[in-house]
Amino acid sequence: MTGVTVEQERAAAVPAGPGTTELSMREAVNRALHTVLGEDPTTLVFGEDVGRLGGVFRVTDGLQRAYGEDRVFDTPIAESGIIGVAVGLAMNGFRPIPELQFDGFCYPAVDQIVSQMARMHYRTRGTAAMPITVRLPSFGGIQAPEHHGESLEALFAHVPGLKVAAPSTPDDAYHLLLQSVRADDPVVYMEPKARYWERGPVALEENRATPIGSSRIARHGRHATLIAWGAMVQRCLQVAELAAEDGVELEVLDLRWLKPIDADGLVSSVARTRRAVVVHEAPLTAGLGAEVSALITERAFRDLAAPVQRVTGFDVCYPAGPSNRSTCPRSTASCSRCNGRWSSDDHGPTHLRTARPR
Amino acid sequence: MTGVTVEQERAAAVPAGPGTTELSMREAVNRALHTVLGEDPTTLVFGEDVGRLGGVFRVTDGLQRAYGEDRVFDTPIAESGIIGVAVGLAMNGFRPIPELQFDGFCYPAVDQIVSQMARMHYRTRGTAAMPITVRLPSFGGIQAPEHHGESLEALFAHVPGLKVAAPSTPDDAYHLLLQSVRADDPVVYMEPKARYWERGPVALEENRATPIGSSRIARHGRHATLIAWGAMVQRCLQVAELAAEDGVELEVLDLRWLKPIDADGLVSSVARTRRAVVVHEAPLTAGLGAEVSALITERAFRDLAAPVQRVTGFDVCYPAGPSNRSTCPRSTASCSRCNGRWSSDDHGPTHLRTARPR
Amino acid sequence: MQTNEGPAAGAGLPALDDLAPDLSCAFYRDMLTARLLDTEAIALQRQGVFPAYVSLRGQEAAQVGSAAALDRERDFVFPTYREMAVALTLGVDMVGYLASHRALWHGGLYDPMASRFGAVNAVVGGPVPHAVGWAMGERLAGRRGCAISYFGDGASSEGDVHEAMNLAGVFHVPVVFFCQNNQWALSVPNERQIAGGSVAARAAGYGMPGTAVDGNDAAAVYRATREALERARSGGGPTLIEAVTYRVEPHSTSDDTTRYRKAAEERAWRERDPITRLRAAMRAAGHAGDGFFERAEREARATAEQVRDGVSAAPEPAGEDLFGYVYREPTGELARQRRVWQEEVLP
Amino acid sequence: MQTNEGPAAGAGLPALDDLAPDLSCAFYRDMLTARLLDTEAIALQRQGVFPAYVSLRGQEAAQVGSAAALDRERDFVFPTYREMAVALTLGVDMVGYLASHRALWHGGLYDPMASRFGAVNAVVGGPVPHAVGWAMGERLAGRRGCAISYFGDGASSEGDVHEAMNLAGVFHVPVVFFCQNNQWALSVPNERQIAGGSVAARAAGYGMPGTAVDGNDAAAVYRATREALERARSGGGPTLIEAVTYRVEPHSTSDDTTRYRKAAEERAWRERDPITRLRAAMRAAGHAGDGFFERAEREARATAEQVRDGVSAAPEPAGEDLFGYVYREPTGELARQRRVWQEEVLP
Ligand SMILES: Cc1ncc(C[n+]2csc(CCOP(=O)(O)OP(=O)(O)O)c2C)c(N)n1
Ligand SMILES: Cc1ncc(C[n+]2csc(CCOP(=O)(O)OP(=O)(O)O)c2C)c(N)n1
Ligand SMILES: [Mg+2]
Ligand SMILES: [Mg+2]
Repeated sequence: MTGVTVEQERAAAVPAGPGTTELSMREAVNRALHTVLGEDPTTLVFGEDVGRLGGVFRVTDGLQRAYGEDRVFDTPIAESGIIGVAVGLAMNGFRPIPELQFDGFCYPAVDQIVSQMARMHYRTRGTAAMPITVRLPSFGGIQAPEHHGESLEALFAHVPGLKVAAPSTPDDAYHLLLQSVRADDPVVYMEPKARYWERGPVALEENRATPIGSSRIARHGRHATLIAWGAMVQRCLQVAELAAEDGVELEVLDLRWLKPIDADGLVSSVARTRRAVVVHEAPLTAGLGAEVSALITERAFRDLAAPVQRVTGFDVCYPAGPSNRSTCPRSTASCSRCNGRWSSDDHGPTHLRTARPR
Repeated sequence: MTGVTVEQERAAAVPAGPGTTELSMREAVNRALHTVLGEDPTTLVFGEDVGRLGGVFRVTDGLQRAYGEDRVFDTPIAESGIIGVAVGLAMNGFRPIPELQFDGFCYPAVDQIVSQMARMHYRTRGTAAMPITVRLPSFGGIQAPEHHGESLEALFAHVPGLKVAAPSTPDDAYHLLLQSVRADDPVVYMEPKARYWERGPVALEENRATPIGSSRIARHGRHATLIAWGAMVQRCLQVAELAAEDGVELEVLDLRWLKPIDADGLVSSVARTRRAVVVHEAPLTAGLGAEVSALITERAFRDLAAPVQRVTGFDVCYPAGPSNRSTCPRSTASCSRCNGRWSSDDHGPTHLRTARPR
Repeated sequence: MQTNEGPAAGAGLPALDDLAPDLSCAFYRDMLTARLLDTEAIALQRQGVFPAYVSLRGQEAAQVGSAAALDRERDFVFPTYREMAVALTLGVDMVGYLASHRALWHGGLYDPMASRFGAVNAVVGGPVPHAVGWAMGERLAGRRGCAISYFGDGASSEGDVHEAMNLAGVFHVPVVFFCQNNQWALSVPNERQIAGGSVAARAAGYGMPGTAVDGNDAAAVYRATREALERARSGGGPTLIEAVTYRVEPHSTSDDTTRYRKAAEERAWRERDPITRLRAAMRAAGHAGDGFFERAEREARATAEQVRDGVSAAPEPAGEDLFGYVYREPTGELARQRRVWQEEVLP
Repeated sequence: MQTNEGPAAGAGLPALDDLAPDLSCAFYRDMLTARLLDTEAIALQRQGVFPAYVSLRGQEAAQVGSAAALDRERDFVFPTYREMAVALTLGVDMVGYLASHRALWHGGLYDPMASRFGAVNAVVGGPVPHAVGWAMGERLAGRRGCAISYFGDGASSEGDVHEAMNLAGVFHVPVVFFCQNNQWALSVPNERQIAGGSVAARAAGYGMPGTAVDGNDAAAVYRATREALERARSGGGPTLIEAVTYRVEPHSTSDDTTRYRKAAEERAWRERDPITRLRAAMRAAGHAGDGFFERAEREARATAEQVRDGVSAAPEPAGEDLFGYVYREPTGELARQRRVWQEEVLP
């Protein structure tokens, strides 16, 4: 590994300094929940084990004590019911922030998410707002049991009526969650579990003006654009660091809003770099990488010096621990087609390996 | 409209003649169910209203009478339970063919489909086979109430462990269903409701050798490839017919297997035509068209004279009747970018309009 | 298998003793109006104005009796697709309601929030947890409204209904679960739908009162609902009511009942018609006479015809609405798609 | 809110009167082996061999007592993730079972079909309808096996459990729903989980027998399960058993109970330990003496150590298995991806 530390890299995105506070991502989410619970009495936090326990990841720690059992409460184990209740609460003027405990346990709630939450505003011709933010600890990389490492962004991004966010830094975790809760549309807010413990500066006081649907250039470069979200952004930054040693300057675009997607941001980056690689943990086939690839190809075909590559999880069921360590997507070959050949030495806990020049 | 009739066009795919029988698609599906129930005593047909009523589309008509209430039966309204029961039956040596009544009502079963049916073979290291075929009347175009016009192929195609079929002709409906039921893996079998009543020749006796995952060239052409499945194949054939009057020869590729996708078939068609348009009813964003586009771009980039275009439903909730008639995807502009400009005059019941040269 | 132990629907005359004549007259007017409107709607389907229609015929007492017990200012109804008489009783704009059946807009063209009658919802079981959430909100806000969720015997098999009832019990919220057991879920009868034979019997398992009531007796339904609402309003938590009635018409205009049930069964139930029974009881109790019934008939007919003409003539919503209501805060991508639609599809 | 009306778990000594001493000895051996293996597993987690572990400590009687009633040749178990003592009693290869906790393979490395003990399943409520389907199949095939579904108090809130029970009732199939109510679902106690307070009370709503049993009394659990299985086997349909017990350990090794429950509660339940109680009852009934208990301890310890060493040393499955088990009939695309993996990831 190079000497690049996690902190240094994130610092590049949001400079530490006066006005920022060093927080882990789960602390940042917790602070954002404090902020919205404090500013808006119609906000409610509920889900499995979010109250007394403070959530299995302690993301909701202390909220029940601060805002009471009426506004922060545990529910029975009923994911469909949890979202159904959120829909009813929204119809009665509340701004619910339900948590589904893990990505893999949101499947029982898909009907309520797709057929009810996402469409109620439409069905009622705009009379019933659905300002619901579904918090969903997401993605892999924590060596957990089955169903605790799913990447569901493609499912949600396909659904009219939903918006989907997936932050990669504590600072974005904080500000994107504020935006999501304050928005009057339903948002599926996917928190990369593998990044919960990583720290970085957060501009708590700032009122971020970036609109919903904006991407972020996490690193500037000119030879190719790596496009990622969630935990994969950090991986891409590591890849870019290694590539830089080899004289290859990779741009890293943190998509962060998976619906709507920042098409302009993608196109303007690719117009400069002429090559793009989209990286995600979800299986390859019909993953969101396909959308990113198709979008770039449609809008920037003449700019592309090479086809957009996808570096993704394999089309397999998310594996158990040790096997997980040995399943990594096609980082090397795919990147190499754009950027010269690397080999890899890091079988890290997350899906995408760090690549190293050879 | 040109004088091309539905029958003539389909006849081009499977020639009528000795050894074929003229059937509607729903009759073809019914015949296939008769065949598998007759040949394999472990097959079972069940779901909501499939027994005594014979299904809301009469697709299962007569099966209960012929094979008894033990093998063809009605269930309570419990989609998750229906698939859960199918999983248990498969673990006890059966070959279940559950029906979910409509596309939009499969959402409550998504957890059982994704977390159980698709993974049980994997979870049990191959000891429990899941030879389940989930029949799902699918797609739009029948001016039905809400949730009766959903196109869910992108969701299913993303799931490791599933296979997904969507026939476009009675002949394929028959043979793909036989293949699906006889296969030892779970298949989501999407029947295009809008085509249920259309007739065509079916080679009932033939033992189709085409493997799971093969596509079909529905019409040969050399200026561009239109890629579609389900009811959109017919629309594309109509478009091709009109384009032909204009001297443009469009190839129409019926994907028919949406997982696995026939990448080789796509690449070899596009290698000839150098242009591709993928057409589907589902919303644009993160639809299966993105996968088809990305796949072609990755594997045939140097062959492409233009970016792969997507002609799809808009990113809106599937509309009610009359509005439905006026919502049509971007057929004109998209096709025109590859193939010269057409206008359209047919606000037909299905999502994609027929285009007409001007 | 157990059978339903509730009162056999349709036996004897409704008991009106404790009911003010005003109330029975109101029931009658709404039930008759719903009946005539239902008949008009079936005709509109035959004429091709509606692509399809689901009749509530035979269920007027269950719907009007329960809806009449609601507080229109405070309560909120979560319907399915067959609650036309509930909508009518609540004063919902009926042209807007029937617009859903003309396929002008899936949820209907009335204002569900102002009407306190949710949008038409086609997912069997799906809206039941919404009622629980709404009721939780009501309690949190310190208001005194109740939610009522209408669902069918078939819907009772869905997981969502169980989750909703358990949640309502755990949070002890003011919600009434109102099951119209019309004996059939499309082609499937109660025996193959409801293990144990009684939906009302499920209530005990959630620690809530459950009651089966003659769903063809408007007064009995009214009393049971009023009692449940009073309990809910005073902090007594949820109640499950099973109104035993019958779907005398096919499931929808596309359905064919000869495939799955006997004409004799339908006939027998048509004879226990809730409107006929209410009229007889009103006469017997001296609540009303010929004059009232004739006037009611005239007025109901006028309303039905007016609504029929209104819904037939209602303009189609603007095509732009397809794009306008997906989000409250529009996205650039959808604006782009709207432009494509305007340029390519609209002309 | 109602409270659980079943027998308070853990009071008095198990009654062994109608039990052959062989049987109580078998219970004891399995319970003790499970306990020692559980202790080894917790240690393995502390040592970093297991990434996490879920203890069944305190639930040995519920698991061994019910599993002992099963016919190993004919019945089939649908477990969740906490049924280690059921697996043991059924003779499942315990190294293969614990391999799941070492994260070698999610479902475990034993053969679930041959063991008649389904793969470890982490979806709360998800496997319950599988038991119903399996039991339907058994009846259709004219065989006489029964399915048993294990699930927790928390799982009882899931829609799938309701759908499964209703389906089982409607189809009248040979299945036993066995709820281990260990009072906690992670951090949530029964009062906030189970409306009405009793899972067993739900049975009546489905027209099936429901019984709450002292889950810390192996003999009582055995009797209740045997009775349910006999009824099911002779065509009497499903039964719901609620074994009232207690999860004395944290939910998993990553959990911290001090955040949500009192140490005194845990202590009180540790004192009602099912193994201690069984031993005392066996002594009192003269079923066994020091010699047996010492031998049982020795043997259990030997087994536990052997399994511990086995699972610690078990080889990782081949990486290729990631691709090999997705389908029974492989796809070209996955073969391609496997090649990519071999070339790029494996080295
Ligand atoms: C979740 C779901 N599954 C299936 C359907 C299809 N469907 C529409 S109505 C119906 C029967 C409903 O029966 P019931 O709940 O008794 O209501 P009723 O029609 O008798 O009023 C079915 C199966 C649906 N609308 N929603
Ligand atoms: C569908 C689903 N939702 C949530 C979870 C997360 N989860 C794992 S165990 C658990 C508590 C389960 O409690 P209970 O059913 O009582 O079983 P116990 O752990 O007490 O044995 C939860 C919420 C899950 N595994 N599955
Ligand atoms: Mg019904
Ligand atoms: Mg528990």
